[in-house]
Amino acid sequence: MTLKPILQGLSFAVASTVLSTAAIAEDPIKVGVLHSLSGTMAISETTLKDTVLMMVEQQNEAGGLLGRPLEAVVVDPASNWPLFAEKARELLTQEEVDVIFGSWTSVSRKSVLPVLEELNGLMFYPVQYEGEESSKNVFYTGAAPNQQAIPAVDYLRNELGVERWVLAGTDYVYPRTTNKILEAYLMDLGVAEEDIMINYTPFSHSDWQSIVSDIKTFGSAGKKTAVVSTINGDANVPFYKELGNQGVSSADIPVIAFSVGEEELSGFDTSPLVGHLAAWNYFQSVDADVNYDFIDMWHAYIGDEDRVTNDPMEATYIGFKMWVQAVEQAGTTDVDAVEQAMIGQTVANLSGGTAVMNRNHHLSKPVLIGEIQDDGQFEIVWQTAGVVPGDAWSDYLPGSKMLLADWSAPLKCGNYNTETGTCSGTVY
Amino acid sequence: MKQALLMFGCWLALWSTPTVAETDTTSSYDDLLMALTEADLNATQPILEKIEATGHPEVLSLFQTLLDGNLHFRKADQVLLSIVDVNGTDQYTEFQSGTAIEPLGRRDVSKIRVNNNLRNFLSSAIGRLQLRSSEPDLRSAAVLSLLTTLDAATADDLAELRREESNRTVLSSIDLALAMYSARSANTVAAQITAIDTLSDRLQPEARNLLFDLERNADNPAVREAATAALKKIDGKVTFYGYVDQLFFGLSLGSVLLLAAIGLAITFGVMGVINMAHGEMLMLGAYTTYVVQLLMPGFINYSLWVAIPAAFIVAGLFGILIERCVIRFLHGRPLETLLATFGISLILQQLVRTVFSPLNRRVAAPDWMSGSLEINPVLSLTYNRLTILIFALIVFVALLVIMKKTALGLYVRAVSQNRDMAKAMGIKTDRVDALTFGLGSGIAGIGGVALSQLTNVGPNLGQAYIIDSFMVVVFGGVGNLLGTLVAAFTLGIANKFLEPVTGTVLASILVLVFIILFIQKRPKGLFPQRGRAAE
Amino acid sequence: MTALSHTAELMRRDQVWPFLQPPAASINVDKDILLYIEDLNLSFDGFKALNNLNLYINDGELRCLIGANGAGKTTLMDVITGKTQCDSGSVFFGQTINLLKYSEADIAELGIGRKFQKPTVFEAQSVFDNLELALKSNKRLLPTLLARLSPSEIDRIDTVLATIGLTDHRFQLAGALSHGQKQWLEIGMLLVSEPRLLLIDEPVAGMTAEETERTAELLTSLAGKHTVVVVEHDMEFVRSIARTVTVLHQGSVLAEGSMDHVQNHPDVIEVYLGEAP
Amino acid sequence: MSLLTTFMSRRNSLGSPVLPFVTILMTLTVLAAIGNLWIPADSALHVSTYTITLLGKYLSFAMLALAVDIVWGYCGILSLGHGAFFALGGYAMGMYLMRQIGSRGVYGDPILPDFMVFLDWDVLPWYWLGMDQFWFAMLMVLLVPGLLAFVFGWLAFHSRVTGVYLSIITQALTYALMLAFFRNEMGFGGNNGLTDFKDLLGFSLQADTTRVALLLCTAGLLAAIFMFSHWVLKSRFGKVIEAIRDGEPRVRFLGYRTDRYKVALFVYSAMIAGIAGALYVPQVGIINPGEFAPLNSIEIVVWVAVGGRGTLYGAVIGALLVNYAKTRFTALMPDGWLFMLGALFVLVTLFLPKGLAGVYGQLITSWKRGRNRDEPPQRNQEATS
Repeated sequence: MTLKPILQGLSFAVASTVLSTAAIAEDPIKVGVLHSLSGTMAISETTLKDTVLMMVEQQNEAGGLLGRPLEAVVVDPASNWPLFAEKARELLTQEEVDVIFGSWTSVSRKSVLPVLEELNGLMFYPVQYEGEESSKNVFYTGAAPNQQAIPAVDYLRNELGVERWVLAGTDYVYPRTTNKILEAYLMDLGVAEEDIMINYTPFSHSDWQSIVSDIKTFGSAGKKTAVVSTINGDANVPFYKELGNQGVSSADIPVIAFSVGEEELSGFDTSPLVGHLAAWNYFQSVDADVNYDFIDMWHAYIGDEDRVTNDPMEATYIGFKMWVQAVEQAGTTDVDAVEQAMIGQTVANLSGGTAVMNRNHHLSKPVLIGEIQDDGQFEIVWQTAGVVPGDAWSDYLPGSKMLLADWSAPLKCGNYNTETGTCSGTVY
Repeated sequence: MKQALLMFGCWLALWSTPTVAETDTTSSYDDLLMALTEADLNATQPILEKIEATGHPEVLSLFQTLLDGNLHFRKADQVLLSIVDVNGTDQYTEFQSGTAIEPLGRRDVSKIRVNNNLRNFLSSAIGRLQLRSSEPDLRSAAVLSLLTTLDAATADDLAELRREESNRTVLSSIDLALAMYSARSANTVAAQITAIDTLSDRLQPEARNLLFDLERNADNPAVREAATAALKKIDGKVTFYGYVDQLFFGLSLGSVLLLAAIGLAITFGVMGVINMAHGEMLMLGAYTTYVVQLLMPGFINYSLWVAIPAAFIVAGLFGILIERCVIRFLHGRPLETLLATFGISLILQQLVRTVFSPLNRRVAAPDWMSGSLEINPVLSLTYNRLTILIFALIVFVALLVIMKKTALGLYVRAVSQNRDMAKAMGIKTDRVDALTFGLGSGIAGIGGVALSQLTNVGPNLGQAYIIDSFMVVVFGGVGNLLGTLVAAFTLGIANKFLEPVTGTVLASILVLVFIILFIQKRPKGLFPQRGRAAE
Repeated sequence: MTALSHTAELMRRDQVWPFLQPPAASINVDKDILLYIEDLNLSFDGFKALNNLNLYINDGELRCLIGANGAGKTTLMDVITGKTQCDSGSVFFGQTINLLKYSEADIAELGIGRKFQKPTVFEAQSVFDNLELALKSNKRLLPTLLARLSPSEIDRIDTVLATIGLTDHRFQLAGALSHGQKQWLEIGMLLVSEPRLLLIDEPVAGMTAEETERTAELLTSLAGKHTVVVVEHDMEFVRSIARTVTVLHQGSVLAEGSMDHVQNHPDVIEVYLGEAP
Repeated sequence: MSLLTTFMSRRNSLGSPVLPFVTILMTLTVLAAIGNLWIPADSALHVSTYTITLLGKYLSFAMLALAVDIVWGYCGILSLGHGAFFALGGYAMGMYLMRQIGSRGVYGDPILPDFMVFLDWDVLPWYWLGMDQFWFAMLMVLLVPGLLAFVFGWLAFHSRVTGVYLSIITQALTYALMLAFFRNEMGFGGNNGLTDFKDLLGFSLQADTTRVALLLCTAGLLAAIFMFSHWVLKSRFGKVIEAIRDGEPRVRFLGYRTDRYKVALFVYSAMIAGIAGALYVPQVGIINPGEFAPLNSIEIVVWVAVGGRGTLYGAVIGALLVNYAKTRFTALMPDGWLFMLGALFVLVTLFLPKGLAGVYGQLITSWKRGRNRDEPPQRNQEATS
């Protein structure tokens, strides 16, 4: 008696799924969108949801895929990590989507991963991350540490003559890994230990007075100092505001960030920050016709000329285009066939070059260094000559030096130990 | 850099003898400008050096435009344009002719890019150009930019300038530069030691670094000793000012906590409503600031003065609405107000997400709040923190006056202490409730205006502060405004003094544990309310 | 229950919970005085609620405390029952037990029961449950969790229910009782707990004349077996039950003796001038 | 059971909710289990694995709601920090599951979990020792939340911290723990928490049979805890607890050491929350410091309020309903579901102060009154501070 509402609800749920699958005649290809629309991550992820919807719309206008229309299925995992796994399962088993575009944080990806592997789903992950992972079921279209951090440090050393380093980050796995890689890399280059300062802060840290003041003190030792920032999300605005207010100019102590893009900058007045840096694989200010086309398409779709584009959007764009090509090449949406077809797929990226999907499920991308301008955009001041292939396993970490990811036959392994010749982790 | 100094010398020479053939420089100046549009980033600096050397009267304005990132050129004919953003629209001007032109598409113009190196060069070049500027601040900054790179010739020049200089700040800067020069390269040990002595009164990091260097590398042991002594003196001061700095940081954090919590001290403390939507009132205040700035784009400097009353009204009205529609039905059921207001907070967050998008909004800082008050080279108080500290105190005093001196305050206290009695005395308790809640929410809105200057203006703004706010009010003692003040500053200062020792996260944890233990010792907070009303 | 079985009960507990052992409590009334209150002082923010108060209650007597509002009657009860800490002075239960060292629950277990001015029964529970809670029993965690009502306990509750006239309302929620019935219930809760000393604050407020009469009978019958201290404003009621009356004024004893004695006491007349009766 | 029924027949005129509750709960879960394992996937009666995991999650949450209801509904202790006990239980289970991965982790280290290899740790921290033993881990599921609740409760109740002060410091407790667990130095995986579990007692967590077994286990434990809690709360102990809620000082004057009763109940409740957490983790596959977030704990309270506090089945129904609504709304209207959820909370507090169980109770009462005019109406009781 008391459980009646739940029973009713369950039968309703079952009935509605049955109905919805029966009602559609032409059998569309379903694209799952797994981005938080509420909670703390909504600020970043909502844009990516819109990007996927835009790409789906564009593909449908171009005649769909394999003669079938695309249909986007949007769910809201509400920035709740266990909910990501649950929603992924819902997308794969209830909605029966053929591919998922989703996740932003590493923890949400880690949460989804077992579900993807169990149900053999396919997901495109569009955000720069710490590496140390390669799953058969995930394609990583964002940057690995070697596509952001290492070139950025090289730039600071070679172009700006930086000798003293502050590695400041939010206390979670991406900054920890990046900073460990950078520390090892800098030590290899002969930087003394006292010339490296590492600092971690909690998520959404808002009071940066002491830390900025420490950075100022650290930077007044006579050697050129730079801050390598892996500070995440919300915490950046108060951090940069404090930098501006305490008069830390880019001329004295440049800050190079790996998580600050156009969208983060659109949230505040950047005039005190002009000259601080960011390293990405794409900037909105890239001077290329394909980029201008993309921006125009975005503005037309979203109906707001002031909305910016950013790197994870480009990663989503590349991922979507590649998936479409792979499906066309495979002639089916079957995950195993698409997965094999994905490897070696090339798509024109938005910075005028070509993105290539490598055998480790990571992309080859160019690395761009940009300086913040007072209009919230980046001025590209340096870029790699060609593209850099993404490393799933870092060469600078003792635990992963000998690991290799290769999903093409015959190896088909995400973490192959070249020393012992074994494939650990999930085996297929 | 050396080259630049050479130029500087040349330029000084040019300045004193302004009789170079005009035609020559003009033509090469035009060529150089053309070259500027073709050069890539690494080739730009030599061109700029040559441009500086021409001494053309437009150099200062050219450099300034370039530094501001406003210098572009038309792709078609390589004519330099300055594109300036005036109130949200770009105004295109041909740089040399100064004639305004029609706006062009972004594919038709290209920007002359500058990077940090160029920016450094440009600002020091501008500094040099302004060494004899009429502004003392500019002169002083120009001297300070030369501190570590003085050579014999420039030192002589500076000594020359010193004779004509009357401004004390500039004089002090020149003295510092000269002292650093002699400490490094004076001929006699005695002169070096005298210079080191002078430096021991200075707190500039450059001076300190020089002393470090001398302490380690000077040939003469007497110089090394003098450097050690000077360093000791400086370090003592630096440590002292470090504490002053931390105290200020603590006060500043305290003022933020106070602004966040003070509205809650009314709605929760006085009315007993566990107002989980308090954070969203802060958020509404911050968004009001954003909207006000949208509505008056040209007057950012005054926008806050409009935003403060506007935020008070907006948040206050929302508060009254919430009170009328929900909370008045929940009198005497404080824990249920928690649930209802939690629901309201979810609704308000999603409302803001729907209306303003989930992205953070850009709230500009007025000029008078940016920068810092430099007390000495190691101690500077940022203006926005200072303003917010003072603002928090003003709001606090104003609220205290309202509660203690006005009829509304009297009614509020009466109703909170004994509702039935107050009703019997003819006080319209319904109205008082609505107004009180409106007042608390309005004050929170004002707090939101201040927070918009420090942090993200987004849908999550409120959640970031709600827990801290409750901690402050409970620690201070529910129903006691003074307690809230003391609690806010205590927690702020404690946090900031713990931070360097334990790190940020542990400091927050320790403060929380401290609050938990403190409540065991004094279950009603710092300043418990006495009497039966508190039960 | 006899002192022997009481001690046996204590002994049994000792074996189970040696570390939770309550202080060995045997009440020494060799001098026939149950409660010694000496030099008691207490002030709230400068207001002297109790001022060098001295009071002795004999074992088995029925004592009435009267006095104007703020005379310190309720405060005195608060101090005796451990609700309020006094500033100085001593309160002894019998000759050996210093009550000031005990908590409310300990004091209740020592055998001091209290009825509050405002009836405080547990409104969400039935009349029967209210009485069950008050029952004299082992009040530690485990025994309470495993407690089953023994037939003798049920009889005891039934007897009290009959005494307080609530037999028909036994399964009714206490919150649904009338004010007078709540007063009775609270008295009933005192009775089932079989205290040595009963502190009763304004028992007849809100009762009808008939109920008042019954209360008077009840209290009188209790005296002897129990020691009873009653605070009351209703002078008629006091007159009907009192043997000894103590008048409190501004935190100290103004007069003490029989009703007639205190009524004719010059100090009392001065203080109560113009007041009834 | 017979003990319970005799108890009920004598005391509770409304009839015991225990039997119908347990019967419905167990029937439903067994039916779901059969539907998942033995009915072919193309049949209309087939229950998908998605539904099974969802049900498992709901039931863990229901258990958590039960824990909160026991302290809040029955004793008036509004804990805004029960998420902490839930998460601690979850972490204990997560640590066991982590150790079970063995050398199947991405780095193939037989002892250290992946995240420790990742952070260059050489040895297992002492508090991970023994967690590879199931019995030990289960002991920790009970002991860690229980011990924390004991220390915290002993301090707080002994100093007579009550009402909102107590609520706020419980919130501080879970907030502090959240910050602590976010720290990577703590050795609990930082923000990423513990994930990538493989198997439990040798059964693969990805197998449908394991999932169904976990669901049945959750339902069974929920039923057992429900019955035991019912028995506890109907005993004299329970009456003392309810009396404390309605007038703690009075209970003290009856000779009960109320602080000990509250501590005992708080510890009991925390242990239930710990069990709920331990059941939750293998079913959702991840435990992360986000579970400590104060907002989560507030949400639990909301479930209880929606269902109706002070009745055990009310808490369970509230948790099931609100979570089901969340699941449906987040899929049906991803952009607007918070409006619905927020409105639900406001409306329930305004119009159903005793929650859904209150409505049910009122219906029963009025029905009974129709039959028996003598029965007085059930008063709305205020159970707040």
